[in-house]
Amino acid sequence: MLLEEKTSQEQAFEPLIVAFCCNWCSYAGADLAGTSRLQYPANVKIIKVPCSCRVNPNFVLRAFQKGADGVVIAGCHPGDCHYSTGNYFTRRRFTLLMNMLDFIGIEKERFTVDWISAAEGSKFAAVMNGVLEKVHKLGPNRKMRDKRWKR
Amino acid sequence: MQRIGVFVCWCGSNIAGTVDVAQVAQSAAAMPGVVYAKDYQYMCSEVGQNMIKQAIAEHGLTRVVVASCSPRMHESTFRKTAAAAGLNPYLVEVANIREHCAWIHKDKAEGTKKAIALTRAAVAKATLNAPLVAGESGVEKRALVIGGGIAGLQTALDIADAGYAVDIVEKSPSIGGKMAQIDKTFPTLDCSACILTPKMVDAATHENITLYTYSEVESVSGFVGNFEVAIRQKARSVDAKKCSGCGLCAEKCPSRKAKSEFDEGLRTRGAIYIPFPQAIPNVPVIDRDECTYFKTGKCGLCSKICPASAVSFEQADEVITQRYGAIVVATGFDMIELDKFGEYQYGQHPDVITSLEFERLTNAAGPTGGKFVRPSDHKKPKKVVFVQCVGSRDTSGRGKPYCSKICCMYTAKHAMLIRDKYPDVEASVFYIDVRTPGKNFDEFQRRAVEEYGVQYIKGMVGKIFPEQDKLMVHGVDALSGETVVIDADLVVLASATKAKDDAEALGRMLSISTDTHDFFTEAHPKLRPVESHTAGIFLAGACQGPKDIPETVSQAGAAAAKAIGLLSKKKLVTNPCVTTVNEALCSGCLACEKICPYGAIAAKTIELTNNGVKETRVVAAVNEALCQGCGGCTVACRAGAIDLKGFTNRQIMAEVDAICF
Amino acid sequence: MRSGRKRMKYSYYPGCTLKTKAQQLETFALKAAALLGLELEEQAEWQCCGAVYPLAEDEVATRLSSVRALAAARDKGEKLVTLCAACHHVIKRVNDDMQAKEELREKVNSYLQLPAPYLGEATVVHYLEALRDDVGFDKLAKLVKKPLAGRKIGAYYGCLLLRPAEIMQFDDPENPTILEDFLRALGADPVVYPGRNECCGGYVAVTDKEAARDISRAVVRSATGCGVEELVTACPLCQYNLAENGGPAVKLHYFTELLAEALDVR
Amino acid sequence: MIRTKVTPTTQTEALAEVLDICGTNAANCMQCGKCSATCPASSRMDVLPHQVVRLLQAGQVEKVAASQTIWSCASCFACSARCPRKVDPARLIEAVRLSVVRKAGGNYLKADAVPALADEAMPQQALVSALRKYSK
Repeated sequence: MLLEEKTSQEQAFEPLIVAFCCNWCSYAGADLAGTSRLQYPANVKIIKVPCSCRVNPNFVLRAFQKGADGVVIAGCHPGDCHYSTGNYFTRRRFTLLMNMLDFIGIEKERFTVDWISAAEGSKFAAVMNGVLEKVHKLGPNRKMRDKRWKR
Repeated sequence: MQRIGVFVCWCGSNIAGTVDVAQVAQSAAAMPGVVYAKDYQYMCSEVGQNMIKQAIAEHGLTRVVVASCSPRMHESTFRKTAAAAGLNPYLVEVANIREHCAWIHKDKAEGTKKAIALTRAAVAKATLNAPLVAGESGVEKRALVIGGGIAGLQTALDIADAGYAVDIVEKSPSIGGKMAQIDKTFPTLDCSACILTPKMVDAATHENITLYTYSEVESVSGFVGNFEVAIRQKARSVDAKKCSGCGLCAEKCPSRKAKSEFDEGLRTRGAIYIPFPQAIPNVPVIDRDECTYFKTGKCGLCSKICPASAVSFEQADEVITQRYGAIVVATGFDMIELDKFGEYQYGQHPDVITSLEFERLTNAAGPTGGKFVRPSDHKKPKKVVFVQCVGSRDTSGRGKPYCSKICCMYTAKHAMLIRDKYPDVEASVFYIDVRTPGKNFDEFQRRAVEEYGVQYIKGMVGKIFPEQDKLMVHGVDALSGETVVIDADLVVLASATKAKDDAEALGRMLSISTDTHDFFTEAHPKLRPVESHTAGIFLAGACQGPKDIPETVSQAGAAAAKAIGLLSKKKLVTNPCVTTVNEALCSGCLACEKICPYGAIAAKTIELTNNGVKETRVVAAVNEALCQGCGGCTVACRAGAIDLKGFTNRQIMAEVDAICF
Repeated sequence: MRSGRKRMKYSYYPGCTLKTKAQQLETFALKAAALLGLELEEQAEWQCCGAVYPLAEDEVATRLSSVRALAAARDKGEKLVTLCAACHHVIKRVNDDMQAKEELREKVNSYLQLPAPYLGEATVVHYLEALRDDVGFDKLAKLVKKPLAGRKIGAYYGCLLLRPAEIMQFDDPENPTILEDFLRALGADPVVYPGRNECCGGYVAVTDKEAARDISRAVVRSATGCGVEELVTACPLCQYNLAENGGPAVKLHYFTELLAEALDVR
Repeated sequence: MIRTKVTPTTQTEALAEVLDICGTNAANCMQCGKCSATCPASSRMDVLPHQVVRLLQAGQVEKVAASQTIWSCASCFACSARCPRKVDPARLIEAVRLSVVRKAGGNYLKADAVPALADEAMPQQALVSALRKYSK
């Protein structure tokens, strides 16, 4: 690829971030970010789940397969889970997934698990901006996207 | 193939301002399964809702997608709309294109693109939605009120008057709370005790009310309509059934070192004590940290002299478990510590006091018997300086960034009362802004200035320099631009209010959220001010944010009304988004059982016929009444046999696919 | 030195005034240090700290001498110890800048071209902090030979050691206790008075003597009002203002003078 | 004329310069006046610290630059330490002072005036400080 072409492609790189947000804290935090008119890039698209522990690692892998450049799971702060202990499961499960992603060559930085409460609209925006920044540095996710990837 | 209708809301200009709604509708029309797409100004309005109903009928829609505000806002609205048109309400999906899109992006092209993606995800999910039927659960006809101050008392009385049983759990030995400590109330100056004590008596004697004083909530489980609460009743070391409340023990107790909580430490109390004369119950309590008998095994005087032999050193804590349909949190507030404000000499000089101490100091039943004297030398002060906003509206980290709301009024009250009783005493008030919104509030504060001659000075006090028997108060009059010094005899600091120190822990126990200052968060700041985010748990009074008595009482009434509304229901509709087990796939490993926080999953033996042979097998079974729908078990299932209704694996995968389209 | 006692080594930054007008502050500090097991090695070729911390964000040059001193301490792997309150204030705040302000850090380092760039690694302590935290006031009290009993001594903190508290991390800025604890260790019964953390007038004394007089007299009045007869200071400029402009009502000492007196090394 | 009507604005170059120098701003101030109340040098100030902040909020840097206040501040940081709103009046005043002395002929204290002002006991710490604060 010509360097020129490459740079122009990089400039045009519009990462796609899929964010799984728990209904009680992080989805509400995202709502609060909206109500407070905090800006974060449109690349982030949110899927509502009842609890972060509903997120099956398969969903994350599916997103990467389908060409997502970054995936975020956001839940209530440890100790504040609406379902008492759901986010503890999330924490353990995704520590493992993180290792696995690393093992199969997906940069760990593409995948974030964070705790965002319903009162933390600004944290929501900050986390999303942070993820975007990291993914921008890494460039497009080329390793895992499969033939179903269309863009 | 589904017949899906997509309805794109403008939300006035809220969405239409940054999202090309017409284009969203147009794109939606081309999505698989969509047979109808329309945009409209206000989908949630009656016209909008009728539009949806009509489309369902006319186009034979089998699924409805509304692209609008957050589902937390109007999902239930649109579900009702669909139900009214004969569609199962759970066949409705909401794409959040306001909070998650229009409000956070400025670029219209980008916003439109994202709105289309979110709509596509909702359409994909809706395609796989299944009709769900909500179950039912009963309602325990009993309410728990946590906190026995004016907020809790009012709530409990209102609920009890409606005919429901109420338990009040109060941490301290007596009900009454902060209001019992206050001398007079603004803006009418009626005596606090005169209006509070009758309510305390009413609560104590009400046939539907049970008091648990000196008690704390220890654990909470269950859900709306069916909470199970363990209450720890701490050992009073006095048998309440035997005690006649004569007070002899408290009078004779030789230990006199403990500071009276009720009198804000301005006088001491015995190790066995009744917090204040009007306390309810009028039963003493032994402070075991102070009691000589508990510390050394000697003394025991109270036990010897008690005419009713009510003192019981052996008494132990008791844990009571009770079921409740509704819980009202009314735990109140505290004042901040002033140790970070050394420049005001609080704690360094006895004549610098807080406003709450001033209430006790001027109270006829207070430590000075109502005689207006200063703590250091018991002389009557000639000049009193009040400082407002000590720690309120303070972003420096020493105080609280919010306005404490009550200080402007009580300071005006204090200054006015002094000038009224002792016209020879000068009263000055340093303030940043006077904030007196409220019925007859501003008039009240102006009366302090105009009729009672209180000197109001706009400006803060920089530092107080004790000099001989005076407190030299160095301040500023920001309006005239003069620096000011007053040789005061007594300085009263209006310290900021704060949430109770244990509010966050209680919130965690109840699964209700607290804000950054540990005040409990209401479900909606405007439209659901007395509900918490957790169904069946309501908020009353200053535990939700600083407030005065009138506001607390009205909020208490509102919380009571909400609780009564809940208790009056025969049945509650449960969340149908619960997990379900595909028995054909289930291997009976019961990994799901172990992670369920609600104990909703149990083993079940089923009989089946395998090639004509009857055999039994163990599978997991979900108790739908207990399942709260977190979905944690679905991930634990190795066979993929357990799935969450409303958020099935296929539905979420479809959303992922649609977003990554 | 008696054997068995742990010796603590410090990189010592004296500052200009200690070599001229405030020699007592240094002399007695060094004498006492020798007895207390504090080894203060004076930095080679130290330069004036600039006396005032540059509040302007865009000033780089005025911070350089402090950074040189800090880097020297870092290179030796020792804590940098100061005696003069002004030097302490300037160096401690510049160190904080070097930790917290990336742009400034880059500018300073590209200007100084040190063998290893300075990134705020050094720890700056005042002599009093070394006494409190490294020696311990309990231990100091045991070494006192001539307790200062019966004297009405007040501690004067001034501004520079205390403020801004979040950076200086010296003591509670409104209710400090370190000097009083120090005096108590020396056997004195310190008098607490409200003016002890108020300004002496500082450099205003140069251009407006009247003003400096008003300001330092307020401090002295506050002290004498509470019965103080002697004041201890930790800053040559405070000492000057209180002595020259504050009036003759109190006797003034550097805190190290009383330290040496109590340890009987004066 | 004793006074003229002013138009409050934050869009002045002079204000931008001052805010640039100090890297802080005055918007947090709610005019409680605690800085003025606590300032030990206020007796010499024609414009009190809280008024300095207010004038800067309104973009009127010239009034502050022409005041005695900027020369009377002793940088004792009492104002900044006690401010409930994290405003830093000492820094704002320093910035205005610098905006004056950094200009040609802006020195308040000239080096050749020092011998006459110094006395026998005055430590050089005082002189260095004064020169740093009052001249460039």
